[in-house]
Amino acid sequence: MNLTYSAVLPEIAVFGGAVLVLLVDLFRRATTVSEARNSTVLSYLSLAVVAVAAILTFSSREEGQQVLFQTSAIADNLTFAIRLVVLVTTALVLLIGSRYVPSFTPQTGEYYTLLLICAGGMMAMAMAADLMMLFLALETFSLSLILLAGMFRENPHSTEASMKYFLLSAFASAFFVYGGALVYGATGTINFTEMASLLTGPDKFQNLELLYIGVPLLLVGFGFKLSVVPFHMWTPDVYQGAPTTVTAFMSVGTKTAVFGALIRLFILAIPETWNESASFLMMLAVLTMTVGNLTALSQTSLKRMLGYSSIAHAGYLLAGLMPGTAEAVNAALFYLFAYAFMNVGAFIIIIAIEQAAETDIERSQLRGAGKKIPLLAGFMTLFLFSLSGIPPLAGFFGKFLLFRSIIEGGFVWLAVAMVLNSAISAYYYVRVIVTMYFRSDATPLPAAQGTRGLYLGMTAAGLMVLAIGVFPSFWLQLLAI
Amino acid sequence: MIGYSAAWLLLALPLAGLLLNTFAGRLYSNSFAGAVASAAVGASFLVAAFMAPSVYGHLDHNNGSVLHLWDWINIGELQVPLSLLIDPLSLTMVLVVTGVGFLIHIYAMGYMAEDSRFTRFFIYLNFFILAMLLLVLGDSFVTLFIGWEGVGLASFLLIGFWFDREDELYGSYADCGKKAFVVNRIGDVGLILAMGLIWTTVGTLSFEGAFQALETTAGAPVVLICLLLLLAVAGKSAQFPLYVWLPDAMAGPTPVSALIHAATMVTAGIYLMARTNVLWEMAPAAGTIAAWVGVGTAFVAATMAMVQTDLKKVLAYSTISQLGYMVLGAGVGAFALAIFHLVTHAFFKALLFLSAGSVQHATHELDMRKLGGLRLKMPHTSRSFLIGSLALAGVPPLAGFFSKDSILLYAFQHNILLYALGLITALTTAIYIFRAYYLTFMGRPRDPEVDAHVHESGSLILWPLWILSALTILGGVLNLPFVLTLEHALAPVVGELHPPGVQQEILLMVVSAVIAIGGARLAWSAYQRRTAWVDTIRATFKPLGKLAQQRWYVDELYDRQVLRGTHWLSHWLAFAIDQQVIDRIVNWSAETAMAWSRSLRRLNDGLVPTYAFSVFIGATVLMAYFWLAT
Amino acid sequence: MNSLFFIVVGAVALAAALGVLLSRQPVHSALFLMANFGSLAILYVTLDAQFLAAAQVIIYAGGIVILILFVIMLIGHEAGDTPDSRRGWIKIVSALLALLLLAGLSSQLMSSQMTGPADRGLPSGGTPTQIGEALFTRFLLPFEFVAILLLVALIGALIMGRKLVTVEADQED
Amino acid sequence: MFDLLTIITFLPLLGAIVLFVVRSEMFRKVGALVVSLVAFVVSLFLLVDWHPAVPGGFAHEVQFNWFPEIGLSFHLGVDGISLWLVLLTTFIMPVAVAFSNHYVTDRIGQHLILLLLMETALIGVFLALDLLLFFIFFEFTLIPMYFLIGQWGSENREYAALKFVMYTLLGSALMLVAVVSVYAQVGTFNIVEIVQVLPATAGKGFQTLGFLAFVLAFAVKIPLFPFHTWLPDAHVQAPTAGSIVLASLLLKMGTYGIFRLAIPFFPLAAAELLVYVILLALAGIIYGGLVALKQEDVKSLVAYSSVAHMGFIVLGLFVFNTQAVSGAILQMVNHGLSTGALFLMVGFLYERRHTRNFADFGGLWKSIPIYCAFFLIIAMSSAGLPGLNGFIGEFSILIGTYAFNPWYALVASIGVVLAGWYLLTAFRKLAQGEIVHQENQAGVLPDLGSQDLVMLVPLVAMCFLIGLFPNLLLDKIVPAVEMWLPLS
Amino acid sequence: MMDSNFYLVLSGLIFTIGAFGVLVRRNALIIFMCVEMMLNSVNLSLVAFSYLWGNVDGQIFVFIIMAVAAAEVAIGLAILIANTRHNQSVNVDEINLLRW
Repeated sequence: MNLTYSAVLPEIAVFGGAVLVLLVDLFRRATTVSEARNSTVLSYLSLAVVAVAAILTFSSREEGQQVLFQTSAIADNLTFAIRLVVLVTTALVLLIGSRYVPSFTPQTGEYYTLLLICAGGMMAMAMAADLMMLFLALETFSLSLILLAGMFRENPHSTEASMKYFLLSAFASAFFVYGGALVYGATGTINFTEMASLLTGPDKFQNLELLYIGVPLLLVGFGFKLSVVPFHMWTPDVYQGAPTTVTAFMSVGTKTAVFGALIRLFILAIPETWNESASFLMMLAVLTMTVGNLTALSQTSLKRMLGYSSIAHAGYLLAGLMPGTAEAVNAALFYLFAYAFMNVGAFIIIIAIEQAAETDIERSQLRGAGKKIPLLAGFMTLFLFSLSGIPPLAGFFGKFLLFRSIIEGGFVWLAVAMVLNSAISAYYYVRVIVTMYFRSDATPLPAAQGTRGLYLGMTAAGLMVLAIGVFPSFWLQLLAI
Repeated sequence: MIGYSAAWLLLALPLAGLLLNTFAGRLYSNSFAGAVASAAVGASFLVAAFMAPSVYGHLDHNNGSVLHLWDWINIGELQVPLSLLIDPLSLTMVLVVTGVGFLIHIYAMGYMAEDSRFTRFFIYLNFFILAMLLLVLGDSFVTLFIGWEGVGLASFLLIGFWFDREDELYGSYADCGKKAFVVNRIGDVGLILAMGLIWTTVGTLSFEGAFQALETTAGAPVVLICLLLLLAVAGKSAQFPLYVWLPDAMAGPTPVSALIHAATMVTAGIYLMARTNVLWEMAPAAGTIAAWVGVGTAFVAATMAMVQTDLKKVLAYSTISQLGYMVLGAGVGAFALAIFHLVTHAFFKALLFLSAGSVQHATHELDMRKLGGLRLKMPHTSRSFLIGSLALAGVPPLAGFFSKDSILLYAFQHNILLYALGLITALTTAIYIFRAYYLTFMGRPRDPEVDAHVHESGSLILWPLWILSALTILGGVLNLPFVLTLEHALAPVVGELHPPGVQQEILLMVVSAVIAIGGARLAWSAYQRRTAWVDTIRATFKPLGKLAQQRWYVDELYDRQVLRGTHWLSHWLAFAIDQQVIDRIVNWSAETAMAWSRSLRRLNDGLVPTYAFSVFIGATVLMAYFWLAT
Repeated sequence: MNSLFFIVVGAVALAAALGVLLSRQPVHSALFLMANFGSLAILYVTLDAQFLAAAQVIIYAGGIVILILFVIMLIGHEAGDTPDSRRGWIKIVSALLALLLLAGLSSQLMSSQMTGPADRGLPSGGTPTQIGEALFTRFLLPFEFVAILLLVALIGALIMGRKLVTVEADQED
Repeated sequence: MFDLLTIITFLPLLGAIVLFVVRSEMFRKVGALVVSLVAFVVSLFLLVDWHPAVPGGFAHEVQFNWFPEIGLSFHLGVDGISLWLVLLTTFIMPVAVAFSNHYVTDRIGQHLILLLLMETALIGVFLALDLLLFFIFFEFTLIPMYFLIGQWGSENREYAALKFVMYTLLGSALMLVAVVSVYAQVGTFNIVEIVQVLPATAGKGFQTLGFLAFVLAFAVKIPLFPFHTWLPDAHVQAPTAGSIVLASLLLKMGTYGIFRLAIPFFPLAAAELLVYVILLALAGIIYGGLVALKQEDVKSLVAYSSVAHMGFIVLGLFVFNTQAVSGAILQMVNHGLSTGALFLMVGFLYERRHTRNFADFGGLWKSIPIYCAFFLIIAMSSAGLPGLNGFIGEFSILIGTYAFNPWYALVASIGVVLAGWYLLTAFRKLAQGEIVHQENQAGVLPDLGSQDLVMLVPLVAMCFLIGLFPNLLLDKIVPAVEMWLPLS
Repeated sequence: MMDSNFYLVLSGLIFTIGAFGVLVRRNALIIFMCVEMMLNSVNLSLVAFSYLWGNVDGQIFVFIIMAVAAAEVAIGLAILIANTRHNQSVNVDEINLLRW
């Protein structure tokens, strides 16, 4: 029997690393050390783990596509891309957390462990080649996220976010797994490739009825994780309640992982169902971006605003995937990659300004940032412009690629909806900049508590936002499936 | 003997003076600046004078000589070189402009001596001369248009020269300038459109080219062209209905009124008509309209001049009315005579204005109700004014007589009604100008403290008066009946005239002479002797007088309808439409988005059941879709 | 006999489910839940899933429900829900939607004619051997993965359960 | 790589980066000025070696791939039309920089950096031969202008800045759709190729929609009536340098885009819809003129005059004959100079008196004659007085329009009258009349100093130069126009 | 042998009841139980399918789901407890600090 480990090595590395971190933390606890120091050490350790995983990821890419473990895992360029984005995000979040984490939990070890496991689960989403693995990966990272969201236990917001997230995601995954069951019932297999052959192959089977109640239920699960309207409502609450590093991590990681799985299952394995559902998902996509953007307009809390904006971005991505072509997929991957930097970047500034014992800041708290903390403000501006898709930053090319695939897919009105939305979205992004630069009055800005790691992460993200804009071609080729 | 190739000097000299005074003006004394300016103009007069023989000399080679300066605008078929046309017509104009201009420069040096912005005044004057010369020398409509607008700007600057002054007669002087400029621009629209039409029809804008082409192209819209030109003429030469700016233009210093608003600029329209005589001959209909406009203006203006109390205003309206004669002349095809009258008018009207100026200089008062009896203290001035008046009234053998009379002669040929109206106007003219003369110079002083410090003006002011008086008296020589020097000189440009029978001409001469003298006599008994029987005449003409008092309601019409209408409209657009409608719509759309946003965020009430509910809805709808779709 | 058996057990399962839904006391719901699980376990047996039946009884009935009961004792013991007038309409709408969902499901389920190797059932049944073999060969990776998941559960319980020590955020980096 | 065009484009950006790094105030001031001047000098080299392959063709061209996957290439080119707009940009920028150097004190460094960024973006727009590249530069101009208005603007700046950005973004949103659709149709972003291929291949419906999308985007930028309401706000609030750049350069992107893209891409639709566009343009001419008459704020008067003048340009562009179009192109430059100069004048006044209301002035001709003289000259050039630059453009537009349709010409020439009217009204209110406020007394209110004249005189000189020798520009513009006109 | 479609319908019924329960009940614990019930109904259909198709995949899936369910319970209950530290009730209608 075929047990090629090489292709799942990155995941293995991450999970192993997680356990390692846990143990290290354990031993360090024996000799009492300060939380801050401990956190710093562990964060560097986890960074090392991520680095190893990244190396393995690249090396596994060399070996090209392979199916292993009796077809329950698959490693190809898609897997690579998703892993890369997730790892990048993890690295950024690790960098910025070293000082921030101990400010909300004494259990830094557990935090880093869970973060790594979560990353592993996300990576596994793209690696999964059958429904079972998919479900497992999904649950792994969701449960870890739920826990991470609740780790700021003194803060009622945090626990509340965690609980809401838990109940709803359990609810949603019930639908998901039911869908999986029905698909299995329809095809008699849980393996994507076999499904594909069954759907297209010579002996086409007839149980479309079952398939077509299974697929929508699966989509409910995906939709929930991607916070597609109307499954989106949890998003702002959880984003606002969770510790900001966690929010940053989940805002990008979840999208990446779940979109990876979505692409794997619906676009690569069983595109028939995708085209079948396109005309409906399109409406959802438009609804999603519109609701997200419109609601974000009137938000005063930054994290909540970014939550709604991330809903909108999910809408763009979904819209971009409509054509179901390879270009569309590449566009989505490129976008996710860009999104990782600009979105996490935006959260970094929030972290820097956020005070202890709060999980959120109001826009008004940024008043005069342009004068008092020009560096942070400058980077924030960069990220926000990129998010609103001002050329020639990363965000612009991301949107543009999605956009082109949409139009070449022939969904012009969808494209129209998308551009109008991104124009509207500029309003709330730009308004933050207004607050930072054009409002010098009122409350004194809290001293930014930046660490070396934080500035490093911020600079890296900023440079990448520029680099992706200047050399888009390179990154697209790197990520293309 | 200078060839036409030196024509550029004509422009260069005033320009030099202008630049010198602008940039070096503050380095030397006022009087020197004045000298520079006058010298510049005088020099270009000399140049013109020297050119005269060669230009008037060989009249056979008819379509003058063109001096090409440089290519100006070349866009595809639109080729507009910047070049000068020197022919008898333009040279005549040049001589008048520079000649009279020079005299007035001299005069102004005395008149403006105390003014704080002395140098600036002469800069403007030079600028005006420059523009005016460009106007008359330009060989294409566009080149002419440069001068056309240039003189407009000059008149704006000079009318508003005392931009800080304000009185009940003129209101704010600056506004008078603005009014002049804007009204002129309305006329310019005609010229622009005419150019558009000409270019579209024949593809060239140079006079020669355009005329030849238009003559050859069948069914060319000549009438329309002429009417558009007539609009321009009405604007510049203060014809009905655009004459309203000229009376206000008197706000400017008197030399300005003399030079620009009597002698030269306002006659640009006449020049334009003469220049485009080819077109008018092709479009007699337009000519007739012009003639009627002219004579109508002449009459209306004359009646208004009748009732003015301000000396300069009398002269202003008289100028309008005289311009009306010229337009009449041009309208009936007697272009040469129009020009002739233009020249003589330049002489005697300048004379009149300068005399008035001399009065103002001495008394600082032009209200005839306060003046009177100046004859004794200002003999020279009053004498020259008298000469001017006689000329204006058309008393033989002064210049005015010949020119006006010959125009009437051709009007008679053309249409007896035109002639009649012209004659009445002539009578009126004689009356109002002598009214002015008597009230100002005869009788006894009405206002002691005005009378107190009256004194004769200085030589700088008087010399020009004398020279102009001479010209006024002798001006007729230019075109004596049956000699017709000027006519022949201009013939190659504006074409030969066909004089009527001799006896008819004699007859009409006598008539108008009688009319003129009669008018003067009437005025004498009306304003000097105040005999009773005049009152009966007054009574009969009371309604007309009232009408004239109200300026025939034209200004009122403008103020109430046009001006107020425009202001109301622009106010309405600016505040009602722009801010309340258009901008409101823009902001409204933003507010709507916000409103949506606020109501949408209410949906996220933070309750798990609600969220689960929406998830459930989604699931059901998805299922339903697939269920129905497949 | 089979169908009768199915109907009886199925009815019990349904009843239990309704019990969970309707009973006001959480404790009762928990007990109904246990009943529901049990009845399902029985149905597994009829579908050649002996091992799962056992697992069901052990994990769910034995583990999960007991855990839930503990927690109820700990926190959730106040009687049921506060009757909620605000979203009364939601109840009705959700009922309707639920019916729609059900209709959709069942109609599709009934209409789908199964073309597996026909109702043979598993040749050798879902015995522990069978399951075990499958688990350790074809489904090794998922099986390994479960371990991770359980680790997460462990840590989670640890984090969330443990008493709070106040954070001392010392400023060194 | 180191082509003349690339250098011209990126020199200011480079400068901006250097200035960003170096923190010294003094260095930044000098540096910015030097950079902008050098950029101007370098751009003059375009004039020096000007050998288009074909008359009216592109004299310089440079192209290398940027993002081949989406067909985006860094493709610049200059012909007789873009040449003058680029020169205008590099000519105006030093003035703006100099003004800020002299009068702006608050965070001058950032201010200058933004100006330089602006310059790069603008030059990019005028040089871009790649549709997407054009769009990128076009959008990028928003950022610097947004900060210029928002940070150095007057009391209501926040509102103005947001309005400006949102209005423009929404306007250009649909244009992006059109851009990509065009790419989907033709398979290239190369403007020249598109122009050759698209009109033939694209259907009527496609052309109409595409045309509308493009024109909407540009109409907002120009701004064409009734999309103009952001302009007065932006101008009134913007700092002087911002106003100058906005009026003399930013607005030109719209008209340039219409000429270079909208019309040649979709000739059918353009021919179909030009009536409506022209009607809007005419409406703008009259409307702008009338509304300008009633403004109490000098800046907003100039802003509305811009609406009217840009209406003229649009009118010229849509009258498809050489005269009108060339006139329009020339008029872009003229408007850039005159209106730029006007805003400069207003700036001088504002920096001296910190008010822009006509009510606070009057009689200035007594106290600051030099200022008033310049103001009058510039006003006249903007009112289209023959002998100054404004006339050439207006005249040829009017002539061309007349050939196209006399009635349009008639309406437009009413605009000429209005122009004279409101500009003289402005002059009347500022310079003439009695001095009513003590602050305006001679001695109290300083007249233009030498460093002011240094900024002002070049502009005025150019006004005269173009007015007297327009062929200097026209002999490059006309061939290019004749090259592009048949396309439309 | 019973027509296995009825197993599926039964699971569908239970699933729907569970879902309905989640929507209408306010006690977090009961909501949680309903979710568990939904999962179980899924298990039932999986077992039925695996019976139909005669392969063991379905049963393995069920096994996995059980494991997941166990994990969920552990975590979920822990979170519920942790949450009561801030507000004593488990009534989800009273837990909405985060909203709008």
